[in-house]
Amino acid sequence: MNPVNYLYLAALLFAIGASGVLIRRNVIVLFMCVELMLNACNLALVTFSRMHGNLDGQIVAFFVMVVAAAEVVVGLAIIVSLFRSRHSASVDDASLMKL
Amino acid sequence: MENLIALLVAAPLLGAAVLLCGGRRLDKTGHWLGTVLAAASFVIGVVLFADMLGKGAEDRALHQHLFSWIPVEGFQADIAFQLDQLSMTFVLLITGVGTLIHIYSIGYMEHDERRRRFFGYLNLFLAAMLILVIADNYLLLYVGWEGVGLASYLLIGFWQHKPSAATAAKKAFLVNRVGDVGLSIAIMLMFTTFGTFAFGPVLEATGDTSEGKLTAIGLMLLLAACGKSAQVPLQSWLGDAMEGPTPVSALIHAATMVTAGVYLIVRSGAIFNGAPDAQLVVAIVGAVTLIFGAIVGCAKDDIKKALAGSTMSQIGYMILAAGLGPIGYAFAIMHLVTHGFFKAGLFLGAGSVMHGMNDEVDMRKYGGLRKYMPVTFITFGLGYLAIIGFPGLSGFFSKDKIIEAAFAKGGTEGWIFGSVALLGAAITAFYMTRVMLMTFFGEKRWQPDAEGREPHPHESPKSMTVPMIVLAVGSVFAGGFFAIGDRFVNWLEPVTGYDHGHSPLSVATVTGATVVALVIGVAVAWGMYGRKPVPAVAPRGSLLTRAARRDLLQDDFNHVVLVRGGEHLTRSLVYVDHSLVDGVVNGTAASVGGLSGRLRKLQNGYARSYAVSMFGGAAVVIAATLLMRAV
Amino acid sequence: MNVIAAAATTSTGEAVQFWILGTVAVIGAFSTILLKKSVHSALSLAGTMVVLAVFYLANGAYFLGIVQIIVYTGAIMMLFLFVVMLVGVTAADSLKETLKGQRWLAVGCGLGFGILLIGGIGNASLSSFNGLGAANALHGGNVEGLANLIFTKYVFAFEITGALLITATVGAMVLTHRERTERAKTQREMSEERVRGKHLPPLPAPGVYARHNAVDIAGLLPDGTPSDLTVMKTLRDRGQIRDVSQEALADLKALEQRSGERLGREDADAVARGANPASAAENSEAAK
Amino acid sequence: MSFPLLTATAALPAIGAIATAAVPAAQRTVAKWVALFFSLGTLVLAGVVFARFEPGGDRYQLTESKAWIADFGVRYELGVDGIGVALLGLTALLIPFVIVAGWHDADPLETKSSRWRPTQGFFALILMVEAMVILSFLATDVFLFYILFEAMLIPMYFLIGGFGDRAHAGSDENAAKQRSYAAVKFLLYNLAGGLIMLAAVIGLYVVAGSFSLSEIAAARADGTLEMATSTERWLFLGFFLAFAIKAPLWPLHTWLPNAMGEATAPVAVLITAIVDKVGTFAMLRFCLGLFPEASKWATPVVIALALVSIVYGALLAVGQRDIKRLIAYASISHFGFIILGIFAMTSQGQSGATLYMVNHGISTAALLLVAGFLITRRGSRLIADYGGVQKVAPVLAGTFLIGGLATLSLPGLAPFVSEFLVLVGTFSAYPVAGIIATSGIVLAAIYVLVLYQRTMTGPVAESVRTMPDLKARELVVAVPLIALLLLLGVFPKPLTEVVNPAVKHTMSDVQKKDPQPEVEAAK
Repeated sequence: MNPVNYLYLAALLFAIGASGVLIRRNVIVLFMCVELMLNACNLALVTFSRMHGNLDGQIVAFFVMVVAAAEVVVGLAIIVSLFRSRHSASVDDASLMKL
Repeated sequence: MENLIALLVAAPLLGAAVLLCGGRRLDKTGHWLGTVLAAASFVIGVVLFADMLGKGAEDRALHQHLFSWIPVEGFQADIAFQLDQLSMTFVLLITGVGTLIHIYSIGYMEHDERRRRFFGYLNLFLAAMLILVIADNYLLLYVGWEGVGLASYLLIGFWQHKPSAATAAKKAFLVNRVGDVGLSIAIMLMFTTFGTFAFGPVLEATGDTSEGKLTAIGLMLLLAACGKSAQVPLQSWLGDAMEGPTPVSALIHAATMVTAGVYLIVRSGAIFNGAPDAQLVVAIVGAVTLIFGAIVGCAKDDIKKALAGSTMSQIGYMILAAGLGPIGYAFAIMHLVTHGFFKAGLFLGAGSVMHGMNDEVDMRKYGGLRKYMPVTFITFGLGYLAIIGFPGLSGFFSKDKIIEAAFAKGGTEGWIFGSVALLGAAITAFYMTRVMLMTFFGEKRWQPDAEGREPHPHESPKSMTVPMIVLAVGSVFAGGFFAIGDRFVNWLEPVTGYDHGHSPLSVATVTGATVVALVIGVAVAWGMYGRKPVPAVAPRGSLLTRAARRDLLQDDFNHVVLVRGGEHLTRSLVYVDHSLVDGVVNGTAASVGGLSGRLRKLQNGYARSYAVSMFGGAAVVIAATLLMRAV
Repeated sequence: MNVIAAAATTSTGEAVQFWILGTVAVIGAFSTILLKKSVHSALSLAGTMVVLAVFYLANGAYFLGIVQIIVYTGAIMMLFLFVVMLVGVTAADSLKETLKGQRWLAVGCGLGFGILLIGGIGNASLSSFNGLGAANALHGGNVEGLANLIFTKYVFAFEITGALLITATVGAMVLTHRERTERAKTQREMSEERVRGKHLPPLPAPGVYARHNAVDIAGLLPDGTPSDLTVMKTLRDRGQIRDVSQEALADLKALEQRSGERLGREDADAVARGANPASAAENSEAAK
Repeated sequence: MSFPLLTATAALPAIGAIATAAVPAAQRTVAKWVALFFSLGTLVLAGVVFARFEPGGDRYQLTESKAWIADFGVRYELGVDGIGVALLGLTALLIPFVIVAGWHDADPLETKSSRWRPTQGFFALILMVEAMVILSFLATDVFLFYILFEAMLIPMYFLIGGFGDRAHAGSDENAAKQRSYAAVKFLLYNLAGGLIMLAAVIGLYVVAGSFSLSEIAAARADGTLEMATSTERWLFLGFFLAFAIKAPLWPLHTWLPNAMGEATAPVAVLITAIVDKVGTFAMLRFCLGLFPEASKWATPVVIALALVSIVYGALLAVGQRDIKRLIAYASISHFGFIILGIFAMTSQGQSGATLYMVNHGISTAALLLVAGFLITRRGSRLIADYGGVQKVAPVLAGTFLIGGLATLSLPGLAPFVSEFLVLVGTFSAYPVAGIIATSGIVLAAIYVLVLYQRTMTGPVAESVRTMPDLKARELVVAVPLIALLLLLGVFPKPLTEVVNPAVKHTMSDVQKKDPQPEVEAAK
């Protein structure tokens, strides 16, 4: 089997995650979708590193994970405080990005 | 000696400055200061005159260059004065009559709390008028020209609380401005033609240019003269100008300022000599105004307006004379001077009458005043005799000369002008007799005025009568003094030149004709106003009379055509500016605003829809890169 | 399978594994974005991640594979679940789209994007690949290799990520920390407040006068109307109160009906009127 | 490197602005005195510049030059020629009067809070404008000039929008709406012009490879710089449009009446007497200096527009009901004269235009400021609300009349000199245009005298019966201006001999000679 299939899978997952971001209103699910996209990227990176035969790809994936962790921490904190302020977890409620 | 010339102007200018800036503390003494400075200017004039007489005829002209005023490349305007015989004549007339009228005003304006300012304005006028006549170039003359206009504006509107006065003042200034346009265009023409506008160079160089140019310049100068000297078609302001205090009417609107036009034309004689057509137009304007003013004068019941009409017509004589060329110049000035005497006298007399009749101006409410104010009666009577040209008095000589000159012009126009002048003499006799009879003869017709004050006519104080007497003396003897042995002509000859033409008629014939005309005029007037009593209310009168009462409908014409038309024009322009010109601007703004308002709808604030556009953008980018790769 | 082999070639075993687990991963992804309840989404996402971890291992990234399981599936997803708990497990958000055209745009973009990516990968010439064997072997193993890189080439980036994590932690604390706006009430104050307040007696227990005694069911007042006071505040805030008063009343009514039929009509009325608060309550409600 | 006099002259008011703004909120009077002090200091420095300037010397004197944005050859280049000196003098001279006249205009009606400091802001902004205007008169680097030309708008915007005329027709909020409308219109209108100019500036750099006037002139002289005719014309239009809006030239004038009507009288003076002069000044220096051929090509159109401005502005002034709008339209007419003189391209016309800028500044200042005193007394801008003021406040009426007479350019007052020069200059090149322009004389008389008659003469209106006459502070403003008008009317030589050489240079830029008088030509 050609490991390129991993890449196809990654692309598929990424696209799914992205559409999820666009479709869902619940902030938490939104976040999950973002995580999904990140993971898709990681898969791609790992695959590439395997193809090129050096570890840098894995290093990057590693960093992605770390950053994702940080992001999730902050993001969830934001969600919590958001939920506290307005008793809802829907992004559409925060439609303040206009005059 | 030259350095004295500036002082001529400086004295009254100083007076004006002090009186106008001095404030209330000068209210007590201001009028004296003004009078003294005017007199000082007169004295200086006399000194200069004496000095001038001492010299030979040719080198009498004095010249004083003060400083360079506007130096720009070819355009060199100087503040420089030139005092030759012509200017000298005016200087004496202006300062002399001016001083007298200052004295008169002390009494006349006694009860006016703004008397100080009045004297300030009078001094300002003197200064401006002097600048006008002693300027050595047209631009400086223009300064004086507008200066007198300003002074006349201020003085006509001196009683500004009267709307009529304010309007009259404005009208005078505006009509004069129209004339000024003529003067300024004339100056520009001179500059483009001769490269200068100083009297000397311009008048010498007239030979070097085309007649067309000269005609253009001449006509423009004539326009200016018409404005200042109330000649048809710009005469309409003079009648209303009588709203001003009577001394003002006497000084500005009879003796001096209104004659500036004559001065301008005589001064520019060389130009007109080079442009016969322009000269002819001048003569025609003079002739027309002569008759026009006379007719108006016949119909007015307001004594001052009647006199104003007469002034118009007399200046018509002068302009006519000036339009005759070298034959007439000297006589134009001569009539100007004598007219200065007797018309000023007449106005002062009228003023004194009004003074006695608590400011009633309607002659139909006078009558039989000779018993009550003898001095006024006598002086006024002498003035009257002088103006109608009673043999031996000033008017007789000056007017007679003009009529002769008119005939001497030769050709058909000579005949026409001559007979017009004769006709004018007859009408003059008529309306002046009318004034005389209605005012001083017949039985008294006055009733209590609006406040029920019964007027009790009385003679005016010395300060008023003395100047009247002096002027009366002048109006009796001046003409003779000038005419005997052609003194005046010889005096002016070096400046204006003289050529006494070939009259088809003998001097005696003309004189006889004049006298006949005069007799007829007086007789008709006696028939209409002397024998039967004058009705206290004006009869309806013939069509001509009614027209004449309305200044021959000139004002109505102006009102309908210019004022109304102007109002409509401005109103429509305001609309255009607001809706059209500004409309385009605001329209642009509005359309931009609307567009952005629509675009704003895209910013619905939902994070997810932003995300969609972002994601779509990313997709597009990828597609683009792939396409690049593919190609 | 040994390191070198696993890294260098793709065995049929791996192929089989890929096709099975790949399907699982895709299903997981789909269920993540399509399930109503966020708990379910979280769980299916966790599934997908586990599958990815396996794929890492298969790709010779042992370290990452382990980290994936520990950090992601272990830590991050748990964090998600905690938050879901906080926000409300049962709060199911409807998938009905509110923004006009949003869904179709989203799907369109997703499809287009995916197709583009796949197409891109497809026509990129990636046929040749040399496995990780050499690279891993170089420092004697994947982990050592990574460590070697991290602490030499990428050391600064590594340090910075450390800083980033610290910042994130602090940030999270700051964000979630609730500032006390007023002084905490002392017990005395609370008691006084209680005495002054409307409810002198202790709050009623849930399920009083009711057929159920579940926490989320409001107790009935004597007149048969439910009182929210009987339900705990959290549930009230979440709006997770079930109201059974109406069916309870309905049952009561049916009971009377039957008893009325069994006894004589008029004394049935008497019975009904005489001793039956519930029916009285019902009448009063009818009157209302 | 000698003492940078020009920089100092421009910097002093800027420093003054900062100092004024820094004065604590409570000490309003202190702020006013600080502002006045700095403006007077600037006047002194301007006097020094005027004294140090030798009319016979090189074209640009007291030059300074520093590299600024080296990559684009933008230099901080200052230099002053005769025209610049004249306008510098005008600006430095008028600002103190503006400040004194506006002494109470920015006193807050009610103190909103302890940090509420409109007075400081007002005077600081005025000084800011002064600094920018002065620098723009001194800049010999196109880019530097452009930046100032635009930056000027910001303080002006706040002055117009923030400190409206308290004597407005109608309710407060209505007035506020009007004011912000005027301010925004002013800003956008001028900004639009500025942007077009920016394009032209960049284009110029692309073509000429430099922003420095002197370098471009030199390049043009030794023929290294060849502009294609079309390019030159486009660039000219880019510059000219901006200046024509600022000037303002018909039909781009509509922002002026709004701005001047809504702003307080001193600010209105700032607009029409000082800031707008930058536009005409720039026409003379940049349009003619940089694009002589294109200027000559555009002359007929520009002259036609100028004539329209003259007549149109005057007629609209006659039709106005609002004193300040009337003066605004009168100014439009006068700007027509200035532009006419510039594009007549005769030395009389251009000297006249330059003098006209100065004289119009002074005369309009006199008229507007006195009108402002009148308006603040009565609290209305409508002519109809007045009447017979002359009887209760003779001094006010007198000064107003003199201001008006200056506006209708009565001989003996300064504007006459310039107006006549412009007319002669135009007439000698384009007789018909000259004659049409002369009609402006009559129209000016109409609007001034009608204004005077309706407000000052006639029976005393109820509303003005108790009107006080001019106070000391107001006399301090009015009297010197009038004295100046008289002085420059009788003895304009100091100005002309500074201006003439500069005009010679411009004439040589456009390679034009004065038309010969017919007689001399014949000889």
